[in-house]
Amino acid sequence: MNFDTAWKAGIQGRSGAENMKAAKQGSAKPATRHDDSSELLSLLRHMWVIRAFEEKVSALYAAREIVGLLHLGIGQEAVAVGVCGLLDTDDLVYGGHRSHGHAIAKGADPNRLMAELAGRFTGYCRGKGGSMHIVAAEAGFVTASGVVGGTVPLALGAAFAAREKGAGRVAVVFFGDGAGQTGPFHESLNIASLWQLPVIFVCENNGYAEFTPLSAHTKVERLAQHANTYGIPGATVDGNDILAVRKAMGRAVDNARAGKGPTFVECLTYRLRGHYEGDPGKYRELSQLADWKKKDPIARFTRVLKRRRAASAGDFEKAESDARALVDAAAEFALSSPWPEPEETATQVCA
Amino acid sequence: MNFDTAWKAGIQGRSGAENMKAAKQGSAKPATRHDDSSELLSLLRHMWVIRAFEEKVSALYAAREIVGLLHLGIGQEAVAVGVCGLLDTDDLVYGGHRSHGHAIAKGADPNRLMAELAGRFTGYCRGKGGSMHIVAAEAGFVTASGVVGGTVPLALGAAFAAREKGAGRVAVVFFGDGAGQTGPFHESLNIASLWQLPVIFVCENNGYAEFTPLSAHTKVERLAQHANTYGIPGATVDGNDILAVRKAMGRAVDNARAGKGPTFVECLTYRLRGHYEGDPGKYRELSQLADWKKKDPIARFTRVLKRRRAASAGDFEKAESDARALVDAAAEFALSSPWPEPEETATQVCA
Amino acid sequence: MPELSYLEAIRSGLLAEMRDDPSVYVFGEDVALGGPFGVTQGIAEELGSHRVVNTPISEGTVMGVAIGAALSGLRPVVEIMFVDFITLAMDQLVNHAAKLHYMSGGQLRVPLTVRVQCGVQGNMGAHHSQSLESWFLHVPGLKVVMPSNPADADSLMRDAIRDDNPVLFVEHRGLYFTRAEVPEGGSGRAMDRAAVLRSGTDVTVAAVSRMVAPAREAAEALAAEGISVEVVDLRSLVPLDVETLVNSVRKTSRLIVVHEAVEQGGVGAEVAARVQEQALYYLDSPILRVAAPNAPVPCAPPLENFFVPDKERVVAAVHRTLASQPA
Amino acid sequence: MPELSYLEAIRSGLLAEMRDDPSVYVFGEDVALGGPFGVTQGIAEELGSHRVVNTPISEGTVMGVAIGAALSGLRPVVEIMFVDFITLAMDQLVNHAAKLHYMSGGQLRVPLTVRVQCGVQGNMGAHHSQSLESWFLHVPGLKVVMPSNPADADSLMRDAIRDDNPVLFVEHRGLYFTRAEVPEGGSGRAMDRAAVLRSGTDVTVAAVSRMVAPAREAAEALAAEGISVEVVDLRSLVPLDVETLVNSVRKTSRLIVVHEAVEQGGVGAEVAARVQEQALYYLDSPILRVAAPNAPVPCAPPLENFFVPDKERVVAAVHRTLASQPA
Ligand SMILES: Cc1ncc(C[n+]2csc(CCOP(=O)(O)OP(=O)(O)O)c2C)c(N)n1
Ligand SMILES: Cc1ncc(C[n+]2csc(CCOP(=O)(O)OP(=O)(O)O)c2C)c(N)n1
Ligand SMILES: [Mg+2]
Ligand SMILES: [Mg+2]
Repeated sequence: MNFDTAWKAGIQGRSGAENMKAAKQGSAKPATRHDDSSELLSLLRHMWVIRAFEEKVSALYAAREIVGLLHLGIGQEAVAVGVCGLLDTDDLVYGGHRSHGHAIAKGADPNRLMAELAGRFTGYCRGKGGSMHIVAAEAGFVTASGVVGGTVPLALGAAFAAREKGAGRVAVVFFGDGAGQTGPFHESLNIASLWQLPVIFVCENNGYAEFTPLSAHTKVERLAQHANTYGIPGATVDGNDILAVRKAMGRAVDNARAGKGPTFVECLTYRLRGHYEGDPGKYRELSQLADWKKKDPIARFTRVLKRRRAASAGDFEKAESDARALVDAAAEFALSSPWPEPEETATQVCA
Repeated sequence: MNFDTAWKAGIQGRSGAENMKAAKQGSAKPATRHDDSSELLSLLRHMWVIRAFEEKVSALYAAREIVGLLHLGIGQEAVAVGVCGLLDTDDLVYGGHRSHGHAIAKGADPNRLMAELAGRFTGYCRGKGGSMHIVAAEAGFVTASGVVGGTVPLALGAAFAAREKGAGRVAVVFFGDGAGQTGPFHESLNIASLWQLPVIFVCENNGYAEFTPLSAHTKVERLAQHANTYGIPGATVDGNDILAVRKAMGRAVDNARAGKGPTFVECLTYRLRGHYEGDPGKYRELSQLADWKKKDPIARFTRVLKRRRAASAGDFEKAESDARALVDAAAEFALSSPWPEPEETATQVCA
Repeated sequence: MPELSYLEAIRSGLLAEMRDDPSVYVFGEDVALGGPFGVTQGIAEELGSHRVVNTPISEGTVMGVAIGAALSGLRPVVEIMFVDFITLAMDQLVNHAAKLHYMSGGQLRVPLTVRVQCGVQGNMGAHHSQSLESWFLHVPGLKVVMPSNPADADSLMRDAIRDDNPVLFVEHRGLYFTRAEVPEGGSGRAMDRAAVLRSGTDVTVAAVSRMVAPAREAAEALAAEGISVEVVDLRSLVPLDVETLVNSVRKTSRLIVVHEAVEQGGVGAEVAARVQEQALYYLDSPILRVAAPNAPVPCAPPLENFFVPDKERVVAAVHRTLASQPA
Repeated sequence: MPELSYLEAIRSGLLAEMRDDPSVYVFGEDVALGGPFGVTQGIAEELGSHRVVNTPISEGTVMGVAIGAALSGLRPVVEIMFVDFITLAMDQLVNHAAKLHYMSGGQLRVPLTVRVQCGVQGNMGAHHSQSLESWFLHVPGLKVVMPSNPADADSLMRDAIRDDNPVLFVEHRGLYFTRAEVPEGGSGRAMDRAAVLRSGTDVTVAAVSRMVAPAREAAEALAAEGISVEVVDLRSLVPLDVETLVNSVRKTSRLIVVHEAVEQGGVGAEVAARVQEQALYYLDSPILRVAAPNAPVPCAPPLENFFVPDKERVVAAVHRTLASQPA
């Protein structure tokens, strides 16, 4: 898959889903393979889009242009892009309350996503969903959920259907370390292993569930250990290293497509902002935050690319500035879009 | 603890709880210790009471003197007696849908238990509970439940309260292999390990949940593996060997009382009757049943005692005949007891 | 027209849809072997074991799996063995199945059928005997049907599976072995509409599920006294066919609602609220509810018998409503 | 008399009981740090961190732990951060907490308080905005209270903790920062009784929780038109104080019930059913419900605003009921 096509198309105003579709025409399988320079640069660009998108969201929230309960994934972009970069549009992704990045990485149209967050009729869900409940069906981002752990079973269902249809599709679910203590998560590991479903569990272990560190939620240090109990291959990787994520994910996708069942990919990462926008974050040491800022996945990957001479200084700058332009356009699209009519409140309750 | 006192007292018509209380006056701690002959014989006697009780229940059910949904533990008596024989009255035990034996082993009065199954006002729950919902508070058998896995979290709460009160009490919960796939079970393992609660998980792995073998419910062969993931000491023992159960349980009780947290005791066993009374049991091979009959925990322990010359032939016979007499008396008590008045239906809804 | 038991009729409706549509799958505990009551017996043998999927005891996740499969184009039928255990699947059913069509602004659909078995039968006690259907009236996005007889069981099952929304299909254990004729190929769409089973002029008795039988028996008995009772089988709780009820009440001026669920917060409350709203001035006496007392379900036979409303209680309520007049 | 916010008043009631009784423990996600809204802030510091127990995200099991602790003599207060997530704890709450006293024939008691936060506030969408209290009317063995103001929040919290039954204490997020005077030491027992907040002669408006405010505003506005509205704050949903409502309706002959939960299957249905049963002949017009439309809670501001009933809708309902007459 070549992100660049998508990227450029995106700039030219095509919807994310169209982009991804276009991009995936020439999608080479298997997912595990050597990445060339342009592909690497495109990963960086996608991380930048997510970063710029969420920084814009944060600014709009501060300006009260966007309201609601917002959970940003700033600092976790390497997971979203590392994972989704290896998927096709019709692979199905499920997210959670912190999923703007997952949806964008899967090819959701930033315009419609921003409009959704801004509560506009042009949003993916006509403003009915909101930040924690993103659905971008055209891009294969099936749904997020405000219920921690809520989408894990759903992804199993998608994997079940995919397997029955025999199309080689995979299902992926993103969830946090906090979700790792929920019953449905454990029931899901069991069923996924029992039925050998083509599902990939992507745990974004950012060390905190709301204000409480993982160590106060469980004695199990690596959530991948649970997968191992079920015989599900599980790896714990540095989630701020996009190439490490991509490597683990590549194996997972290949296995799933080959009918070899589920994989668990635990990505150690950190959210650089509060649990939600407005969270004063008093439960974390500033020094911890500073340490993790040094591991910022974008800066870090930029250094890698520089070292590999995979792109020029201009490319790096352009990656960021293009992303900001794209996102500015998205914000403009969103804020100039119409609100839903109040009467929409009671429509679409039943199909 | 000396079961014999309890046993004799029981024959003399004291309630099970009184028996247990009397018996436990001289309770020697720690629970891990060498058993003398009379203690061993008393274990056998208790297994016989449970066996005789359930065979009587089965006969009364066939005669339609007892109605309801009945799950018998015939063949699993070594677990009930092996576990509860090491507990004091104020240690708290929780059971499930197949818990007649657990309650008796914990010291419940067979009369009031039988009356409960027969729906009489003299039953522990005045006929409101029934077979799957035994409560014998006086004996420290807190509650069973018709919800598979439902009591596991409750036992944690008992353990939490015990720890806060600092009385060195332990909580024990019996559950089946089928319960091992429920979310609350997994959430409970996590919390028990996180808070280091004095709770003992006793899994009666009888290989089936209703009509489905364990292998069709999970890929995890030994449920104790889940405990290990949480750092909870877990042992899998031959659940038809009462001494093996007692040994593992002794360590568990000592640990819990010493503030060393939870233990998981998985007992491999088999139910010699259908899932419920009336289950034709077509899903099991007759040969499998025959094999397990050879491992009948009562016959087996009798052979051990014979080998050790721990009792005379007369003792063995008397163990059975006394049990049958006790249970006949319980049946007579139950069936001659009054029914609850219909108006009782809407009483005791609130305390 | 073959005579089928209610249980066989459920299977007949299910099997008809499964034969027609390869995207219909069954999920549940022990379903491959037919489940504890035998509803799904023989389906795996006929249509392949991949279509009838045994699950671990993980109600919440299994519900989620079925929803996820529905989002991917299957039409799953998930069985919750006793409605008492739907308590373990409420998040998935309420927060996900019912809402995703709406929350996605119409992007998603959840064509899911949830089979639950409910009610008092056989002294099973408080964890295997509840009737909880009224909770789901309060969950926008769900439909709820509750057949009282084999023909409706067959038709409503077909309708439920074909519906593009999540439908809760509530079976009563106490009806499983009641038999009646069931038209081959189904008796036509039964969903969304109540059925007037007996027409009458003095009192309307609206009943649900197993309570339809005592309502009819009461009507029979009262006819002998010269009291003419109109009997309505609600059948569909969501949507609730208020129109049929209001039309009936305009004629009879009196209404009694009969259900086995406990009275407080039961379906009867919503029926009473809606009917008095639309037909207050036609009412000659208060709408009465004949329902279980506000208690958990007891186990012992005399208590269980007392718990469940019967013909006598319906008859008494009819007498009461006829005697009622302004103070 | 100090002025407290609703949130502070909840804490004040809780803290008073915790100081008095060392068997009161708090369980919940992030509660040691006060939870996301700060209700339990400072309690661990004052009374020891063992009394305020942070839990993993395991609502069902945490509910069970609290029940088990209650069975062992503690008086736990468990917090479910959003009522939307009580869907994950329904088995423990419904099948165990509510029933064990009954099922044990009185051997067991469950002195448990469940704090849940509900309602629409802040565009949080369908998974963080529901009002689900009416489900629990249908669960015998549970009590349900729903304070609308700081003084009641304080008193009802004390009452709930002292009660020997499981009590669902329903907080509205939209009220957390409303302030009013709260008598020191509590304002006396508030449980089990509705409160008549304003007396009137033309129409009774019974409201719950945050809807009490628009009911009062409507009464104010209508007074200017010469319409005299009696405002009743239901406050306790189980037991429901039907007597106060019936007495009011005997006077006013008209009733409107206002709640934020969706209309169908809501508390208004039970209120309507009970009041018409006991006071039909006093009613001059149908009992009306002012409630949310039957839809999940939408996120966007114009939709969310439309979803929640307001003063205007209450006023319109009053006009409607006054205009209503036989066809
Ligand atoms: C079932 C449920 N319980 C509680 C919450 C409140 N809540 C929202 S986010 C969160 C923490 C989640 O932690 P984690 O899974 O690690 O995800 P992160 O926020 O770190 O991305 C909690 C407890 C919820 N949304 N759902
Ligand atoms: C939550 C729940 N789901 C389903 C059932 C129906 N059911 C009763 S017993 C049982 C099997 C339990 O198996 P296991 O835990 O191994 O106990 P065993 O019957 O073997 O003693 C099932 C599925 C139930 N009672 N509770
Ligand atoms: Mg986290
Ligand atoms: Mg078993």
